[in-house]
Order: sequence, then structure tokens, then C-alpha cells
Amino acid sequence: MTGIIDFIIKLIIWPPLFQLVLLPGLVTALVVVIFIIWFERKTAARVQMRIGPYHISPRLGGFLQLIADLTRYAFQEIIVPRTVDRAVFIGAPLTALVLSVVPVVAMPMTDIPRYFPIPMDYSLIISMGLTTLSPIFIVAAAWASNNKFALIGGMREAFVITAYELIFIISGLSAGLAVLSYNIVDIVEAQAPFYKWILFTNPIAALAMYASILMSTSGFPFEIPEAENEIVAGAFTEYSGLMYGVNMGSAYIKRFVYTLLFSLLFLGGWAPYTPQPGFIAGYLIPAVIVVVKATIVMATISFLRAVYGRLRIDQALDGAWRIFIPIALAGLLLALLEAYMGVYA
Amino acid sequence: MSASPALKDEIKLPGMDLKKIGKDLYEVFIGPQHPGSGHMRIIIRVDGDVIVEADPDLGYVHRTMEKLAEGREFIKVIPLMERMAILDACNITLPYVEAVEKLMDIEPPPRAKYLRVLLCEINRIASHLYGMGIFGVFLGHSTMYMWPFGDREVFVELAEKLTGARLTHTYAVPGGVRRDIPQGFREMAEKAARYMEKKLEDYKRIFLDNPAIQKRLVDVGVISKNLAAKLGIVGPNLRASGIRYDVRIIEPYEAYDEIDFEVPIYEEGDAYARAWIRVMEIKQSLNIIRQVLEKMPQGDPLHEKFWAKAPKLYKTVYETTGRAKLIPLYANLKVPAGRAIARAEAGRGEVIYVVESENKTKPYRVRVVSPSFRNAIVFKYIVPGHRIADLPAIYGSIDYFPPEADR
Amino acid sequence: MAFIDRIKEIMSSSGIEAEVSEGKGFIKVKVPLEQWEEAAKALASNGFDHVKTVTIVDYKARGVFEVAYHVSSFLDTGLAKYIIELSTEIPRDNPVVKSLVGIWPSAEFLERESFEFFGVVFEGHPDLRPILLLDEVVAKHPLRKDFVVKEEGIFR
Amino acid sequence: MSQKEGKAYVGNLDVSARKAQDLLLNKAKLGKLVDWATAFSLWPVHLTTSCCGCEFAATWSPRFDAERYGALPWIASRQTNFMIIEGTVTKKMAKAVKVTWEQMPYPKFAIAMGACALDGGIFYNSYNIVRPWQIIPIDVFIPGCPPRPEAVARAIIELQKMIRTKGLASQWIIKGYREEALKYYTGGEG
Repeated sequence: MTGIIDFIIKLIIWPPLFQLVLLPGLVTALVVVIFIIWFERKTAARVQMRIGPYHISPRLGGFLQLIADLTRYAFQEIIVPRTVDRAVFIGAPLTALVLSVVPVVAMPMTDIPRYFPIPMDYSLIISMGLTTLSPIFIVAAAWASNNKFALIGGMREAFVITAYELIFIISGLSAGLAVLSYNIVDIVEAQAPFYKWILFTNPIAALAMYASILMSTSGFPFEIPEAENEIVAGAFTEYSGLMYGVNMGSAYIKRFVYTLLFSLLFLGGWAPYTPQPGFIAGYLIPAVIVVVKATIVMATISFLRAVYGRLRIDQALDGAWRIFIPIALAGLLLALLEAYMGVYA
Repeated sequence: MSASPALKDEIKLPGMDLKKIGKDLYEVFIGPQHPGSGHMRIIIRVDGDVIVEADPDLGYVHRTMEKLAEGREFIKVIPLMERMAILDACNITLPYVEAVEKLMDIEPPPRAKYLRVLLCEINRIASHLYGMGIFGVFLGHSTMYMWPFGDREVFVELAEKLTGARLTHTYAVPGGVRRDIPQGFREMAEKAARYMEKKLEDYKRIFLDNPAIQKRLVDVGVISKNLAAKLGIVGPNLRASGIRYDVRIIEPYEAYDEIDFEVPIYEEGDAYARAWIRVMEIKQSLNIIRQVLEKMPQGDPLHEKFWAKAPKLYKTVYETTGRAKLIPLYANLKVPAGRAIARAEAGRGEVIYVVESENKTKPYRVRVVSPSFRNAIVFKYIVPGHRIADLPAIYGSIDYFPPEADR
Repeated sequence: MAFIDRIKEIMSSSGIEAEVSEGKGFIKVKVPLEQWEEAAKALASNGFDHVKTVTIVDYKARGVFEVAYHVSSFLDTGLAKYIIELSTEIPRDNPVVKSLVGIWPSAEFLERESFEFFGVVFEGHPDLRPILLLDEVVAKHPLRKDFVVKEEGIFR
Repeated sequence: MSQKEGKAYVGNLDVSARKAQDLLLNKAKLGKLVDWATAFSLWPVHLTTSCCGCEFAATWSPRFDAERYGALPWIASRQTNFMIIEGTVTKKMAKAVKVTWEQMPYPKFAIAMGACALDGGIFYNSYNIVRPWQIIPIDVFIPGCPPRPEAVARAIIELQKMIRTKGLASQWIIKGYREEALKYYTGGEG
């Protein structure tokens, strides 16, 4: 009997599973997403001279609003229209949800090897590679919906993927290049003093990566694949009930994962703190620090919603290929220079 | 696009008849349940992302006002026509009232003229703010939706103070206006004007000078001067194309010839100019409101023909509280036979009424052509050649209001 | 020279027998049906560049429809303050009139509207379809006087 | 939808979802939670039928801010559960109303706004209008022409109370249908 319990506990704190499901994984992502959507609605309301969600829980300032929305979605009818490709229609969003959280298994949240999910030397490249998987399934879901608006949304998503991925990867790699390592642990450790955050030493790459996060996760002003006034709800037009909740969830989880990577690469990860031995001091605290940093980055993305309108698809692609890719390359060059001069040596 | 040919044959839903519309084209129905359109539908044929053909399908809010007007008394037509554009109620019914006055050969007293101008300008500001809000949300700018809508409440409140109703004022009646100016209105209006001037700067900062918005609007939906005249579009859209046409200066009605104001003109004719022109017009309207309150003459708010016949109680109420109720005389108002045409500059452009009477209590024919209906032609001739994403930008920039177009 | 005389001159120089008279807020130019298009061309060539309304009035007692185009000018500010009512009469049982969309493109939607409300056929209109109503309502031609809705009295 | 169709690929989603809902609502007594969640998450679909849309928009404007009650105007019909009929419904629009209503997933509710939606209002003798209660089931009517934004907010609160006291949402999910709505699926005009 005790053997089984031990096994279960071991399984739960087995780093890959723990990361995927609990700490920066699904559960944390859900909490962060609930907070971020609430924050998004409340800040937008504040900028717009309103109150925002309130009466559901006056003492918490309407914090339960998202829980009510999710519960409502969970119990609504799931409509699967007859004209859709059923298998893909149902399968694609679920796959996208799972794949959107997968990159965290390659992101170490501490420098103690015992708590590494999967010890490897190229964790930066692996995690960036994994992020490219889930958008394909959004395109698939759009195609399977058999709806013109969804199709246009899916096409836009595909265009945007091809544009932002290059920026994302170039700017991510330039963070590693400066440190001369593609191991996230090395990158974070190199940024230990405050002034050595790559955000400060290489702001060009940070800007490019921030822009690519905006593009990839439909943040304003690049909210193009779901431009509601043009193509209704984009790829998710036909989804209802829980299926739509899954879609929305995967979009926000994707944003969360990207910002996790951003805070590891550019914001020093668990920087002011040095992990100590032990589970709490060695894993929980640094992980929470990274999550908090990621949440702050997400909050800035949310705030942009209140400030910007959306661009047109051709303008966004034009900006990506003609402005942000040169910027990302300039960041790479700067990183090369820093590596040559030995800033992080 | 669809699952399989076999499935296609099996499903026969209404409105799903498949027809071939040309190689590489597909048809998208924008509206009526679509966030990028109001209560109308635009059927667009798209090649990739570029619109090849657009066909506006109006009439989703056609409530048969012209027919119903033939069966109602002259005075009851005013609230009926008001429903056409309830956010611009005084402007949209004023020409009707003027046409009836022309038929009856009466002219409202000068104070009534000023009061009408006052409410017209309040309405114009509210209407422009509404249009700007809709424009903002069409570009995905939710703040630009909320700010003008919040500030519109200031002017709705002003109108409510003046007339007693938020939107449906029925303020101008043949021979004058329904109520006089209430106490404390001047201070309120002055405060509102000062507030609005401050907010216009904020709009400029967050919306008009916003690089993302400029990118979306500059050189989008360009209507050249000649094309604008040919298509017969009206209002701010016409003036954004460089044509100095505003009924307030072309054929000054009411007290507009005694008021000093400018009509902003832009030469570009694109969506960005149309956004700017509304801001500048709000500025001018604030200026007009200030002048009206300054220059307003004393006197009765109603023509003496009606005022003399008003019961004594009405006069006492008016003299003590400044509020005049509608005199029952209007119920069976007989209008001499003939035809009269009157026009006015509503928030969205020129509105024109043709009223024909047969010397009865009901009109023989009321023909109204509203600015939005005349602007609807833009969708057919300007939209093609733009991208799908430009459709909301153009739609928002012409400030199209379907109930007004459909009547 | 008064403006009304100028209109008379325009009409007579184009050889059109028009009755020109002054109405309340407009100048009425009544032309015979045969010279309908020429009259429109004469006005258009003199700077009247757009149509404000296409108004049809159903005189059931006389058995005619009066078709009236209210035209004016945007580009010429001298003309802009006048509204010219170009009107003609067509029989009620054969309501056909030449379309003026070729001369004034701004009349396109207005003519479509008149077509559905009165059943007046505008010959030569490029796209004569109902615009506001559903087909089943169009069949009744609702603005004709023989289509009756419940009228209301003073006290309803 | 026949039950066989779905099984071919991924199992029958409808049936399994219904079973799960049944388990949660009947066995786990989650009905109260669902009613609470639905009441505070009434997302009206973007379908403006007439001129009361001005006041509808004003209800969500900063001064009245109906988002306080958790109601967020949403764009696509599939993700909403609430419809406000804003004023007159013309014959042409009635088709759109019906289609939009059918597109929405249950449990769904409707508010009819304005005198025109009650009984035609000022357009009572028009040849081109229908009464919205002839085509979809209405929960709350708001009189007025147009109703003030406060009245719309009041109607939303009223509907929230109805959902929570009568358990409209949970009952609908348990049964799979709603008595009041039934006649609109069989004999209603459309």
C-alpha cells in the first residue's frame, strides 16, 4: 500500500510530469490565464472609464468572472455542425491544447540538475522548436470547420506563423549566442547580476522577440487571425461550448509559454534569487519567480489591447518581413559582438 | 472547402444553394449577424484577400415609414420619422417640420429658431461621437469605442435636460419648439463644451495619431472629388472629398445665417480624412452651441398662431416653469394643399423631405431620402479593390447607420 | 436674370416643351414623357450633377404616377442652393419610364427603391432588383395607394 | 443528429458530453453552480435588429457599463448564450434572428427590448414587421421606446434572478430541452 502511495508521489514530483501538469504547466497556466483575462478586462475597463466585471464578487473586484465564464462554457451545448470534418474538428483543438503546453518540459526552472525535467544541453533550441507545433493544429481546426470565415482565419494564422517564427527563433538564438550556450540554465546564470539581463545588454533582440510574441499570440496590434470585425472569431467561428473554451485556453497558454521563455532568456529567469538545495528553495521559489515575471510580461501585452487597433494582414506581414526580421538580425549581430567581446565570459 | 461531394448533396439547408460565381472567387456574406456590419448585409466576392465585387443588401430595418406616414396626422409623423435615426432625432425631423411650415406659410419665432439650432448641434455632436465609437471598434480599438460612447452621454444628458427625452425628442414642431430652455442649462452646456474640447485632444492622441490606426486608414477608401459628386454621397464624407457642400451654408435654414461658423473641408477623400472631419465638426458644433446661447433672443418659443390658441393653463405653466406642453390644437392640424421640399444637414449629411398635402389632416405623400441611403452606394463602388480587412474601415469611416438608410 | 428664367432658357434652347414653375423650396420642370431623357441631359450638361431623390407620387384618381427627380449640384456652388424637380407623368397601368442612371449614377439605388415600392420599371437600369424588401412584399408594391394599411385616428 | 454518425471517428461526443453533464448535475448537485455561472456570464450576441441598438450600445458604454454584471457583448453566435432583440424585427431580419438563435448553443435566453418588440409599438400597422415572440422564446420584455439603458440593465438583473431562482440553466441542461421553447421548434414562424 505504502509502495503505491510512494509511487504516486514520486510520479507527481517526477520533474517532467510535474512541470507539464503542475508548476509552470497546465494548472499554473490556467490560474495565470484566469488572472490575466481578469486583469485584461479590468485594465481595459479602467482605461475606458469603466469598472469592468464587478457584481459577481464585489469584494474580489469581479475576480470570479472568469470562473463563471469557464463554468458556463463547460456546461453549454457542444455543437458539431454536420458539414464539418468531425475527427479533425474535435481532435485538432485538443491536440493544440496539449502541444501548446509541451514546450515547458524543455525549460528548466532551476539550476539544480535534480529538478531538471529533461537534462540537456540544447534546451533553448528544443523548447523553441516545440512551440512551433501547436499553430498547425489551429489551421487544421479552421480547415475542418468548413466555414469561410474560419478558413480566412486559418489562412491568416498560417501567414502569420511563417512570418513570426523566423523572428522568434533568430531573436531567441541571439540570447543564447551572447552567452555562447544554448542551455537555458547557462543563459539564466549568466544574467545573475541585474545589469546583465539580456534585456539591457541586447534590447534589440528583446524587442524583436516581444513583437514576435505579440504576433504569434494575436496580441494587439497584431490581432489578425481573430479579427472579429472582419472574420467573426477567425479559426474558431464554428466552435461552441467547451470546445471554444479549449481553443481560447490554448491561445492563452501559448502566450504564457512564450512569455515564460521570454522571461528566462531576457529577464534573467529566477535572477535575483539563487536556488538552494531542497524542493521548495531549489525548485518552487525560482519557478514562481519565473512565472511572476512571465505574468508581468503578459500583463503588458494585455494592456496594449486598450491602446492599439489592429493592423491589416498585409501590413503586419510587411512589418514582420521588412522591419522585424532586420531588427532580429541586428540583434543577432549585436549578440555576436557581445560574444566576441566577452561580455558574458 | 467542404467535406465531401456526397455530403454536399445530402445537406439541403435554406440559403445553402451552391452556385458558381467565377473561377477562384468565393462569396462571403458580411452581416446581418456579423460584427463588421450593423443591421445590413454586404455580399462580397473575394479573390484571395481582395474584394472583387460588393453588393450591399439593405432593408433589414425597413419599417415602412413612408407608408405609415400617409395614415397618420401631420404631428404624429414627427415621432415616426424620428425612429429613423434616434441618435440624431432633431436633425432628421427638422426638414419635415420646415416643409410643413412652408406649406402653412408660417415662420417660427426667432427664439424657436435658435432653440432648434441648439438641439440640432447637440444631436450632431452625439451622432458624430456615436459614429466615431463605431469606427473605433471596427478597427479593433475598444478604447475608441468606449470613450466617445461615454462622452456621448454628456450630450444626451444635455438634450434630455432641454427636451425631456434621451433620444426621441420630438422637439421641433410646426411653428416652433415644444419647450423653452430650462434653468441651469447654460452652465451645463458650457461645462460640457469645455469637457468635450479636452476630450477631443485625447481622441487625437489615442486614435488619430496612433500609428496603427493611421496605417489602416490613410489612402483607404479614397473617394475623389468628381466621383463623390457623381455618386451623390453626402455629409462629412462629401466634405472629406473636398466639396464644400453643407446645407447650413448653401441654403441657411433656421438661425444658421446669423451664426458664424466654418465648415471643415479635407481634400484627401480617404478614411483618415473622414475620421478627422468628424472631430473638426464637433469643434465647430461646440462653437455654434456657445454662440447660440449667447445670441439667443427673447420671445415665445411658438408661433403666435398656435400660441394665441393655447389654453390659459399652458401659458401659466410656461411662464412659471419655462416648460410648454404640446397644444391639443396640433391633433387635427390641417395643412393647405401643395408640395414642399425642405432639406437640412443632419449628422450624416443632407436629409431631404418631399411633403405633399391635400388640405387634409393627413399627408398625401411623405418622401424622405436619408443621408445613409445616399451613402450606401459607396459600398458598391468604393469597396471593390480593397482587402477584406479594409471593409470595416470603410464602413466605419462613412458612418453608415442602417435604420436611417432603410427608413 | 432670375434663376427660373435661366432654367426656362436651358429648356427652350434644347427644344423641350417644359412647364417651369416655382414651388415651395424647389423649381418644378414638368416635361412630357417623350422628352424625358433629353430634359435630363440638358440639365446634366448645365451642371446639375446629382440626384437627391427619386420621388413617385401615386395619383390614383387620375390614374397616373408622377415621377420626379430632384436634382442639384455639388460642384457648382451657384447652383447648389436650388433644387430642380424634373417630373413627368406615366400611366398607372403601364408604369415604364427611361432610367436616368446613365446620366446621373447617383440615382441607381433610388430607382431600385422606387421600382420595388411602386412597380415602376426604369428602362435601361443596369441592375433593376429590389433593394429593401423581400420578394413577397415587393409583389404588393406597398407604397401604391391601393395597398392599404390600417390607418389611425386622432386617439388611435 | 443521429447517434451513429459520430462514433465512426472519435466516439459520440454528444452522448458522452451529455452523460458527463448528467453525472455532474444530478449526482454531484452542481446545478446551483451552473445557474450561478450562467447568470453572471450572459454574453449577448452581436445582432442589432433596430434602432434600440443605440440604447443597447449605451448600456455597455462607460456610464452604465453592463459588463459589471458579467455580460460581455460577443461577436459570434456559437459562443454566446443570450440575445437581446433591439426593437422592431422586420420580415427580412426575422430570418436572421431565427438563424442566429438556432446557431446558439443551449442554455440560451432572450430579452426583447422596446415597444416594437412587445407589440409593434409605433409601427404596429406596418406591413413589414413581425413580433419577435412569434419566432423565438422571450424571457424578459422591456417596455419603452426606446427603453433607457437603466431598464436594459434592470432586465439583465431580472433575468439573472430568474435563472438563479428557477434554475433555468441547469434544468435545461438536465432535460436537454425547455418547455417554453418547444413550440418554437415545431410550429413557429420563421
